Amino acid sequence: MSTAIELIGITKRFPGVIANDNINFSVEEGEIHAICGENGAGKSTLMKILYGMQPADEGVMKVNGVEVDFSSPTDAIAAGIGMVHQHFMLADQFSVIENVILGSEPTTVGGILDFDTAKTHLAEVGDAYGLTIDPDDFVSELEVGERQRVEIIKVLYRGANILILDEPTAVLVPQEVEALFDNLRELKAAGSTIIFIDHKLQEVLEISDRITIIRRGKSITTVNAADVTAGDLAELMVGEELPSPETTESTVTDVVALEVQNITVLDEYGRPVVHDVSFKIHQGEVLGIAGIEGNGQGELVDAIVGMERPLSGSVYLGGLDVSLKSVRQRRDEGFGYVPKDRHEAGLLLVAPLWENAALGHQTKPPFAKGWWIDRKGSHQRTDEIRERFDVRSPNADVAAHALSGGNQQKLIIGRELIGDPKVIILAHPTRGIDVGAQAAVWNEIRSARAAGQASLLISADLDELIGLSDRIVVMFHGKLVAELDPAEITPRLLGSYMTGAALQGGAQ
Amino acid sequence: GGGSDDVSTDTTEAAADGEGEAMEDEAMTDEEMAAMEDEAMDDEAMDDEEMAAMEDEAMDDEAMATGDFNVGLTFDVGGRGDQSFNDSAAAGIDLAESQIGISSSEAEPNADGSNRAELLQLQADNSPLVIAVGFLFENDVKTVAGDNPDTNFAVIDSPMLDFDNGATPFADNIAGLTFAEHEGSFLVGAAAALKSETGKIGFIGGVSGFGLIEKFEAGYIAGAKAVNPDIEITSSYITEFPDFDGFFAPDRANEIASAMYEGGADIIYHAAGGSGGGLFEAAKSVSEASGSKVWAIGVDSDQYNTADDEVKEYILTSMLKRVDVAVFQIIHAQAAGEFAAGNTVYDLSVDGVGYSTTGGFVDDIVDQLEDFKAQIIAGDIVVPTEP
Amino acid sequence: MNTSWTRRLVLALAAPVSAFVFAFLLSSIVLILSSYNPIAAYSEMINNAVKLESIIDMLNEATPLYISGVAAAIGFRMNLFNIGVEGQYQLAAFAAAVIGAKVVLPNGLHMLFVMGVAMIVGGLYSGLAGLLKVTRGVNEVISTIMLNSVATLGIIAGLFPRFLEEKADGAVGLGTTPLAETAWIPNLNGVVQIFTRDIVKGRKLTGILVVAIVVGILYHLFINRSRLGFDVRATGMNPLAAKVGGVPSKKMILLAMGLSGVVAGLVGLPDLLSKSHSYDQGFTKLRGFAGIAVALLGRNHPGGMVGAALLFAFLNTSSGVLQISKTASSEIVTIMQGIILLAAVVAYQMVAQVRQREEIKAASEATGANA
Amino acid sequence: MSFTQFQKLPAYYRWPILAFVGIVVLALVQELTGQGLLTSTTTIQTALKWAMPILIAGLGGLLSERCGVVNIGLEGMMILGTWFGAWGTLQFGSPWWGLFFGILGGAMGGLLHAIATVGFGVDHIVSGVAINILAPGTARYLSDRVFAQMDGGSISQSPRVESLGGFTWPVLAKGPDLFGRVERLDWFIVSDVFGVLRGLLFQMSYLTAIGLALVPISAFLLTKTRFGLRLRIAGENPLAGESLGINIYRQKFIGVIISGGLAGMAGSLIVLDLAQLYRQNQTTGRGFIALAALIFGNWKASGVLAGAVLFGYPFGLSLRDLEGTATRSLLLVIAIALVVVMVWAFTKQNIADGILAGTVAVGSLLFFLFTNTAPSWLPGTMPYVLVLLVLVFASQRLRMPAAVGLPYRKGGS
Ligand SMILES: Nc1ncnc2c1ncn2[C@@H]1O[C@H](COP(=O)(O)OP(=O)(O)OP(=O)(O)O)[C@@H](O)[C@H]1O
Ligand SMILES: Nc1ncnc2c1ncn2[C@@H]1O[C@H](COP(=O)(O)OP(=O)(O)OP(=O)(O)O)[C@@H](O)[C@H]1O
Ligand SMILES: [Mg+2]
Ligand SMILES: [Mg+2]
Repeated sequence: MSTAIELIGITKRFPGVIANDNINFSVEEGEIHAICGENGAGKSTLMKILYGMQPADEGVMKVNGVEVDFSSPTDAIAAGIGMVHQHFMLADQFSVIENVILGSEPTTVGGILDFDTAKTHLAEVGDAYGLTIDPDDFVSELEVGERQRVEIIKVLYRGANILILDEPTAVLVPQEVEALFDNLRELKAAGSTIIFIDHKLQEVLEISDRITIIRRGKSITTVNAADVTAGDLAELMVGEELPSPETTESTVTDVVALEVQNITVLDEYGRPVVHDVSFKIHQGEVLGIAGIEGNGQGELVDAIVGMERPLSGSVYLGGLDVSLKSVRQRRDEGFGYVPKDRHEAGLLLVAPLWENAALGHQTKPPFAKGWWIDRKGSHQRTDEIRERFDVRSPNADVAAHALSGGNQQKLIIGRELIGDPKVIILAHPTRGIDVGAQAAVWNEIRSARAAGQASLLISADLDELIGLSDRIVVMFHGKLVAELDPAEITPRLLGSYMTGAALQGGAQ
Repeated sequence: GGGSDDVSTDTTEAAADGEGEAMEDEAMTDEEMAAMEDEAMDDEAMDDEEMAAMEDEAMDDEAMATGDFNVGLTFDVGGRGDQSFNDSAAAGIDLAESQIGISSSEAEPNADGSNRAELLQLQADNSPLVIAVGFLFENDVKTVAGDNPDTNFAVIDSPMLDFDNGATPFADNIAGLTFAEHEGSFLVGAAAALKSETGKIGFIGGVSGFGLIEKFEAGYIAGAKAVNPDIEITSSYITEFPDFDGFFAPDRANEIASAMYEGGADIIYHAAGGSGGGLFEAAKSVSEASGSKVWAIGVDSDQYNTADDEVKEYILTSMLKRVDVAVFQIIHAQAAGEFAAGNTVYDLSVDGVGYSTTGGFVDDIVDQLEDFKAQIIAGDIVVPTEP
Repeated sequence: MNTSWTRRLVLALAAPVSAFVFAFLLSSIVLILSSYNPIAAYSEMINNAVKLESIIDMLNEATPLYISGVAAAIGFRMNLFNIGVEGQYQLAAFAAAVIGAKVVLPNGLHMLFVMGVAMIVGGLYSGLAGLLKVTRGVNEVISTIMLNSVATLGIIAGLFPRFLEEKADGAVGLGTTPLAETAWIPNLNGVVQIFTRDIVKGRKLTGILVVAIVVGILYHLFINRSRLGFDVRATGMNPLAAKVGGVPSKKMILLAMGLSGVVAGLVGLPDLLSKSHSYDQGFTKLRGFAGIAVALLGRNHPGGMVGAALLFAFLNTSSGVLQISKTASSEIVTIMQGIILLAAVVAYQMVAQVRQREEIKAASEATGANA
Repeated sequence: MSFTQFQKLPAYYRWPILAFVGIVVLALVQELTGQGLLTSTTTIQTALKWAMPILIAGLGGLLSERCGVVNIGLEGMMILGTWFGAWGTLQFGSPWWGLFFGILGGAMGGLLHAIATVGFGVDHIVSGVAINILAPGTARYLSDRVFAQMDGGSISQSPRVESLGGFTWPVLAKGPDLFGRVERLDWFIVSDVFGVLRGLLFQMSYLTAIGLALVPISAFLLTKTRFGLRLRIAGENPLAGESLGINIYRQKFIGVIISGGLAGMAGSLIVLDLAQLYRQNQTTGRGFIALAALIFGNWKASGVLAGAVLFGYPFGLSLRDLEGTATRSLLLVIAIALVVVMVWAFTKQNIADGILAGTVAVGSLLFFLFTNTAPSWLPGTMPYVLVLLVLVFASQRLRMPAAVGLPYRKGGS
């Protein structure tokens, strides 16, 4: 076995950060090599350098023993390297085939696209690796798993034999992860080399041959997957033990904090995306909602917080019917809400922290005085949040975009929790943040629960869901299809409910 | 004659008639008027020889006043360079520079028209005489003149009289220079009717709704009907006040003219400033396409002289509006220390309006036109000012 | 602390100053190419600008530009591109002139009434674009462009003939019946004369300047200090996050468009209250578009737009003196405005990048220090 | 065929069908009101002529927005096109040179826009506004330097320039004149359709031919070529393009420069085809209208054509309509169209739309019934009202390129 990739002394500096600090890293031909590290450790940066998307400041790269100098992904592609990025790199309004051929388009005379050749080649690639997809579908119509498949096909279509996958499982359910891993094994069997980034250590151990740990921009070590446990990896990553989302004793009371009755929401074509959903959450209780994304959780949350008006159904907050109230009124009545995407829906990235802290509370003291914004009060409260929730930032006047993802998330959690809401809705509260920040967020959720708040938790991280929830309901095709006890369920089983494979009281 | 004075050695018809509205002070000899008439209004079209000839003539004339003061010529937005009305005013200044010896400064407001008053004031700071080209200056001149009693102001196309107060001048230092466009238009209307073979003629106005262009239309219609009561006249305006684009839209004029020609009109008169070029183009292309010649009639200056060679042969005549004469005369009056407030009407009787004969296309009907002219001057024909 | 304060000042000034220098150099080249003497031209501009009378002209010119800038900025703060200030203010002024001439009211009250009508009409017309956006999803850029033409070519052109002042025979010139003197705004010459000499040559500092100052202060308080302004800004920065934070986005669109139009309604008032006192042939146009430039150059900042309006006014008033003194042609002024605007926005962008980099650096240092 | 089926048809079927329906309605109204301008050859020619600058500038906007850059500077680039179009013709003696330089002049405006927005990351609208301020000043300055020195030119206009001219399609519109024959048969609708078609082919100016050809060409370019695919990714998801080795900056630069070139072409068309001279302020806001046509056309070439015709038709008609009766009868056309919209909305259970359409239809009908000729302000206003109306009923269906107007930096966010 020879060395497919060898990175020697790679250094990459960003303003104020050394993303990669003299990293050495090598991958053997035909292996699946995982890279682990907390958020911002520099994994993606290293891969982007390898893929020619960013130039390294220092260091040498060798591919198959030959020194290379990539100035754009085109060079990397030519060297047989392909990359599937952390975030999907697909154009929604393009068809699958257009997305796939982009950048290496077969053409006839005069640059006219040769779709026939492209489709033939696509079919060959698909057959070879068991990846099938309709080339004429628009990406906007595809499910998450299918999009992932398009991303991989994109790479294979270019004949890459070295594949980089940056957190490919973040958005997949266990069954989809299984399917992906099957594909990866097949690729490996066919001789491909795979570099694989993942935060979920169990998955890493399952699929990879070797694992490289990166911490704060430095490569710490490379280990054989067979030789280590998840705990070992976590320790290597952060220098401390793996935090777990486990909740201790129950704090559930019998006072209903949130009651949702018969909510039905229609999509733009008039089909129900949320279908007659009802549940209650008690004070001191965490209700987890499991479900593959796109099964109506988002719309359900929107209806509960008042972002969209449902077709029918009611929402009671502490016994008060808030069904006809606005988002603001509902917040004032005691809703807190952590949206699933902090950049998209959580923050004013260009605004200072204190304004971000005020968002959602701008009608009340200490953020407001009458009709006016209370700048002093806002600053004080923001400093309080920074202190209590460990939001690492120089002051309250720095813009939110300057913070790392984890700190941004802590700011949002702090903003929502500090007002002691009666009910807090948490959508993917730890998505894409590192282990340390994750533990901090979990702690806050637990202490809110202990203080008697009711929480609605939506998460794709099934460990988190099982660990934090007092009760789990499964949402499938807009309906609640099962109610489960987290004490008795495994992520695997939960996954089969989510895909509709299992039924309550079920066969499996 | 009521208007003879020590400056001019001769009296014009207007002075002889002693019409109340007519020019009060005569500053120009007949010869000069005649000489200028033959000239292009645009200095570019006036070749050096002619220029020299005119200068010589002026030198011979001991009565010509001289002065070395500055005249502030103020155009309106986008006015300068229209090869028509505005350039005619510039031609008057040029003539005054060479003959009277004045200097001049030109200015044009910003695109939003916000600084008309400020410009007038700046001009007044440097010049004892400020000429504003266009009635849009009316209100601003009233104000600025009040603040500058030592500077004289003249506004072209506005009488600058207080009609609520017995049509007296607004102030001693404000003069209006207006034109009997309807009378000149009458003559070209008559020419059109005389020349038309189809019995259909057209009129294109630049901007309707502020009264001025309607004067052209009214005279044109009256002139045509005087020749042929059954003549069909189609009128169209490019835009409506307060949208002044109609004066700057040769493309639209071209289209409207084509529609008129295709509807059977064979002669079209325009009073649309810078849009007129479109009419000439239409005349050319329709003539070429249909094989039978159609005509255009120009306005303000003798457009045969300023138009491109390609389209000259389609310009039957032009209605002359002697802004150059008016400008020259007011400067002359100023030089002679005879600036008089109030309105001066440049009408047919003083050749302040008229028609051009360049190209020779109307030579055969000049007698009839001159006959109409005489009747108008005599008051036998009263030309309406509203269509 | 002190050094960071000076640093911030330098950063704040870097963009406008470098843009100005750049524009200055480029304009000089243009002037030289057209065989004018740039030094003569600039000194003519400066000499003119330091005269009291010219300063009055400049302030009179800057006043409506500033108001127009604020009108545009209110929309910009919410990422609403209100190109319709042009049509809104013309329509508002027309309506105010017509209605204002028909009422009899005591001194002062009459003036406020005219202002009120203008603000309401401007607000309603702009609000229409907001309503179309909220209820029908019509892009406000397009709807306001369309509404501009509808207002000027349709509504005003259609109604104008009906409201013309009756004039004696022979009088030319068109306008609505002038407003009674009770509606005129007093000029500020008296105030200026307290500080300097008498103002001569009939210059009158428009009282609308006070309105503009009030508009500027209210704009600052509204946008930067009020809860509602926070909602507007939040929606502008991230509509979804604002909505999650309880800001009703549709209402905000209506509010911002409406307020933008209300302020736009004031743009035409100098003509009505202190110049011709009617909507007439010489009514000043294009200030809506100029306001967009002022807002962009002034970065929607209440103080920045003061500078931008003054700069544009300075250039506008210079065009006259350049022409009359024959030191340069007037186009140089428009060219300079364009270059300054373009250079300024490029410079702002570059400074913003520097600033952002520094902020990130500071943030990651904080992280490191605490970790 | 149901409406959804109809919507699924490719553009080259959909638009002709719609156009046919439109002609039928026009023909009907023509019969009803008893005047012949609505579908006459000359009206169609005029409409087409007036649609052309909007169409070509709109296609310019299309190329720019498809690569992610909002181009509100189209107006300024058109102005540069008018100036350079005239100058090129005068300087080199041929209107084809004028066209060349007009395109080049507009492209320089595009380059400036690209440098500011793509190179420096300046907000697209800001840069566009600046260009719109800069261009007229530059054109006037250049006129003073150049045209004012020429015979017949001045600071605000150029001497006359030669037209590009045109040609008549043989056989169909000339010689045997097949279409003309059918038109003269005066068969209801059939003759109208052929009148319209002949209008298209008779004395078609070269620029009109080029402009019309540009529609399928740009559609083809965008959807069927490598160049188009790469251009579009810059407007949809530039990071995705970058990750596949596509130089997004290059795509954007090319797109915006071509956009400027097309705007310049549109400007020189005004000079070379419509006016035959350069005149200050000649574009009269057509760049903005082109932008409206682009949005109206849902960022598709065929849609831009539809939008341009929507503007060009009533405008051209009003110029041809010396009595003002034809423009008035357009009110009836609008009423009929709105009734169709109303019926459609009600069948879709869209009560609000239905009531709105019905109300406006009744208003339009009343207006029609209580006037004899169009009031003079109507023709000038009609195109704008029409576009507003269409957007009121169609805006929800529009979809702009996903990344248009967003700043792009290499290496991502
Ligand atoms: N394009 C960029 N320009 C400047 N700074 C950047 C850029 N991308 C990331 N950063 C910086 O990176 C840090 C964010 O780090 P990190 O990668 O840990 O976040 P993250 O957890 O990946 O966040 P997210 O989940 O939102 O992507 C911040 O300091 C941020 O300012
Ligand atoms: N474009 C950029 N500009 C400035 N800083 C950046 C940029 N991209 C990354 N960084 C910095 O580099 C560091 C490494 O980022 P990188 O995205 O490689 O982390 P990562 O290990 O992939 O994190 P994650 O697990 O969140 O994906 C970040 O902390 C961030 O501060
Ligand atoms: Mg990251
Ligand atoms: Mg990463």
